[in-house]
Amino acid sequence: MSLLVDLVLVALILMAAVWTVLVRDRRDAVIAFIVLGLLLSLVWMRLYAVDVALTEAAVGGGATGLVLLRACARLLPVEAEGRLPGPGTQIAAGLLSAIAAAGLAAVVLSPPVPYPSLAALAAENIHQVGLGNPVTAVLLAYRSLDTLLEKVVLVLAVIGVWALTPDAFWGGAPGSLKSKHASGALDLLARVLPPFGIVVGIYLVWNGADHPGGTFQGGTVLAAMWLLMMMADLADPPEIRLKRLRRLVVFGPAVFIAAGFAGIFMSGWFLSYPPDYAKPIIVAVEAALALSIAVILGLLVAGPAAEPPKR
Amino acid sequence: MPEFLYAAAALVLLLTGLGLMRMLWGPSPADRLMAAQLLGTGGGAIALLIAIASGTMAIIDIALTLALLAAFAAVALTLGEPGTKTRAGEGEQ
Amino acid sequence: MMPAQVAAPDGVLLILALMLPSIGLLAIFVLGHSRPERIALPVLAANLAVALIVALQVGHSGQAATYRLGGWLPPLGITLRADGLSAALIAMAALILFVVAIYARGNFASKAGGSESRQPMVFWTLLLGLSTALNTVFLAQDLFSLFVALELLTFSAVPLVCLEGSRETLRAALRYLLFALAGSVLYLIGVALLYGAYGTLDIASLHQVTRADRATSIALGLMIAGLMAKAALFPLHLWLPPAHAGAPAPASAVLSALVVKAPFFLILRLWFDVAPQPQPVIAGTMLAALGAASILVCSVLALRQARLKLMVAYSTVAQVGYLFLVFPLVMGSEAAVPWASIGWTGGVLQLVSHAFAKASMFLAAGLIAEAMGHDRIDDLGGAAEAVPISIAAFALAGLSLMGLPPAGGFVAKVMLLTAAVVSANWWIAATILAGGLLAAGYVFRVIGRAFADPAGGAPPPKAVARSRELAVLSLAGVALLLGFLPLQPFAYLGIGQGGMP
Amino acid sequence: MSVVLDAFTVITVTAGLVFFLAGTVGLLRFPDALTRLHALTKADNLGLGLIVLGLLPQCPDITSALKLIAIWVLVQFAGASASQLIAQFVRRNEPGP
Amino acid sequence: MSAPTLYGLCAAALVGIGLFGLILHPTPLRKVISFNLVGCGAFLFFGIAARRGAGAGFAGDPIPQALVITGIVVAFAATALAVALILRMLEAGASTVDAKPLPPDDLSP
Repeated sequence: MSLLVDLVLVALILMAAVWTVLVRDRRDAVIAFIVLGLLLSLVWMRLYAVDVALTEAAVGGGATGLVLLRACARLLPVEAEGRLPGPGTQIAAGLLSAIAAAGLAAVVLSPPVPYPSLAALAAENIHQVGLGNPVTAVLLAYRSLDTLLEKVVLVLAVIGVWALTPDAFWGGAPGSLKSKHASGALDLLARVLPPFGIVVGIYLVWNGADHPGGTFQGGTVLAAMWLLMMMADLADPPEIRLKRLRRLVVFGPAVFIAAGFAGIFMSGWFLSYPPDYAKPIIVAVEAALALSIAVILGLLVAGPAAEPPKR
Repeated sequence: MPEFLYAAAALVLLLTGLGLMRMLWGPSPADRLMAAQLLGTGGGAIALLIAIASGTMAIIDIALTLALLAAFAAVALTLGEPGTKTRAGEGEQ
Repeated sequence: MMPAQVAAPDGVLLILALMLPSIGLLAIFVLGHSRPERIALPVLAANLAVALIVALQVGHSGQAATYRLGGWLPPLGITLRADGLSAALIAMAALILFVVAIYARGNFASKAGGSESRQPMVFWTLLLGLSTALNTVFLAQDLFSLFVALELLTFSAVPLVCLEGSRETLRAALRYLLFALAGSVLYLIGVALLYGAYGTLDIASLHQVTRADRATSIALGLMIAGLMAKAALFPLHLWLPPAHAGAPAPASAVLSALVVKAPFFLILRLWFDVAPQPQPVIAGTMLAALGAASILVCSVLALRQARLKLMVAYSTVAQVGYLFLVFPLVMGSEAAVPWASIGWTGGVLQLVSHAFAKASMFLAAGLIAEAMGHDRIDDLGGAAEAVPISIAAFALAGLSLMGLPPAGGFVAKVMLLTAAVVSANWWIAATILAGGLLAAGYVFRVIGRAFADPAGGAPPPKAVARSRELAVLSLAGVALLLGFLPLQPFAYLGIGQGGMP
Repeated sequence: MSVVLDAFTVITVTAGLVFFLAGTVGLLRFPDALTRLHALTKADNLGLGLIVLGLLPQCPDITSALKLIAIWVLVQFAGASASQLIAQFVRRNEPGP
Repeated sequence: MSAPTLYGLCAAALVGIGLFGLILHPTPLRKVISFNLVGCGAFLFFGIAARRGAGAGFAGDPIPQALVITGIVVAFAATALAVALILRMLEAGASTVDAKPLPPDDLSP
């Protein structure tokens, strides 16, 4: 019976994906992609990857969708939809993609037996980091270097987006996100939802140590609330020269790196945690990271500065 | 009981899917705006049904996130609306 | 799993190689300082010191230096490892980045007391970002960490391309980003399939267990295809010339010298350390054929460019093509292990000598353009008088590209040529020779114009700082010095290869 | 006791499903965007409400039950605001019905 | 057919559909969306590896799950950067953003 859910889900996903690629209108493609993101979060749930499902719901349904929709709103009057290539290219592209998909499908259909897994190894060691959620243990302990470098990627992405600021506007604020049409409903939503959202965000971060959830999921929800307030004109996008803002961006990565070096002195290795204090250290690092992620995601959506700094 | 809840989840999914198709094909942009809305409620219901059916309470948090962000997506969608002209090309202020 | 061993001091240096530039870029970002080069230069100097010490220690001990992050053993944890090749490459990258930084003070030094301005802040942070990225690419032993490293590279490199902000550079940057992202995602699919097949992403562990089956071939095929797009191998090279030519000179130098080498290095790792041996001959031949096409097509295109920087950029695609000749040459050699063959050594030497030569060439092109006010090759008359040292550096670096003695490129190309002849790959030998001739054509065209009389009515050339010219010359000098290496496989590059300690 | 609770769950969830069905039929059949919106919000929210109500007795702990109720409240509120926004959008973009 | 296999086939299809869009569409925004589709497929491959590797009391192997979370973050950052570039390019006055090859003289030094 539960396989029925899977079959329906796969059918819907394929429909949304085909729609995303084939629909003529750009904005319809984005909407179909958002729908796909929400459906995928249900897939992750069916795969019992709840942490990923939360991330996909927050990012796919929230952040990515907003970025793409903003782009559509600004592109529509300017850019033509572009002309598709001729039938020869289309057929060649179709063939190439079909071959790739067929090859991948063949791999899926012949899994190795027994299926390799690090689950046992992850379970054996989890007591050393004092966490209940194995995914958090991977992100913050076993493979913490990836997580740390990914935070550097995020800071570089902020710099990369800011790099697109016209010289005259450097230091100023990103363009307003506010909706062109004032609306009481939006205003109400942006006043009532954020308190809920902040509680949920903090809950997800806090809960992430032992249950599904974690920094990124919580941080994204927090970012969504900030963006909602910006869209309802209850908060202005901050000027990019602000020291306070930049400290918030760097805070999480800096705490993480500091914890890493502290590990060398406390237990011998960079990014190792002394077993007795592992959990509090990890939770502290996660909290700092969630704050930075919320700010970074908000800034990435807001984009480069669009007005000169105020004196 | 789990079997019943799974079946209910599949049915909600199917109905949501039908609704989605309607939205995507629907004649007006507003129909597409409703798609995210629909997935917020439908997706939330499916997540809750599966959470209880499979006994994985953590899945409730997914429903919570979906519910929270469904409204967000609706706002984002109205934000994504072209301010200067409609799809048909007539001017609008 | 308690930490199984005490951290060796050389291991900690590997951490510093990753963290120093990261800390530097965070510091510049958070301080909003008006003079970011004051943070970046010392950090890059320290980074150079770290890289050199690592390289010396590896040579001294004759063993690879390793570090297990958090004390976790693979396959659960991530290992950093500097074998002979990695150590040589991080030293190369650190040296080039440092010299480029000295040169770039002329482009991106900000005025004292002013507020932060865009170009210096972005340039210096991203230069440090590149340093982190390259060190991670060369040191990480985990296929997913390498994916993150590739993304670090992309996110640092793309905004450098459009630093100037003109429409054309923005377009070039966007195209670069799209190619890079497509490459990344193909690589990522391969990583997923390998994990599904073997349950580990650690290169040393994979080396032991990979089988020649369908999943492995498809995974490696996708990863290599993605990396080819990032390394601008023909016919996926279209993004490179406008991107590298549009960036400011110091950025172009780093992009051409170092950034395109990272994906090639990963292909090398996948080919020799991950893929089940022996490799199918057809795959190696295909890579080499694409490399040969890169050499011939892009050398001809370089000859036809009107702009100096575009010419140098096309030359990059051609010179990267040489690297891909390695695969059939190693298969055809009789050496017991790849790194004992002259084909492999020649390829690595080509990588290093091209890095120095091309960095020098792009920086020289930048100075020439600054002095003359343009970079139209046909109107370069008088450049030899205006910026003699830069023209000399350009010529010396050109020797390396042509493969003439005594340049490093000469030794590299002779080794590749010998390997081609020994393994009876005559078409490869012919391509190497033809590529050399074409390179001579485009380099001499520039030198010839530079010594011509200045065109009447041209504005007088501007002066450029002597220190910057010397920086350019020093890089060309290193490329030249590499030419005095003996024509044989080096034991140093073999340290720690093939899963040995 | 448990049989009674199970029966309650089956009945309420089934009623919820009927509302979802009604909503979907409305979406498919109603002639214009505003009426479709009406079908969507009313039916779905009632449907979700009934499903939440039906699932409450099955919750193993009080926290989950509270979360379920919170989700329902959230969807009520967010759905109402969102449909306001969509209705305003419809009014701006389409000549009145 | 087991659920992971079904979703694995779905992932393969997503990659195929996304690649098709990546090659087909001339405009960069559509290419970015297609890139995200391929990315979703790639993540799903990790997902089935996780589910098939369930064991030791976990419903899934946690390592691939963590990798996906990192991957989603990076893909989002890439999307944001690409979109910012596209918008900036329009502001800089490009009438079209089709990825046509540049004429050689289009670049100033």
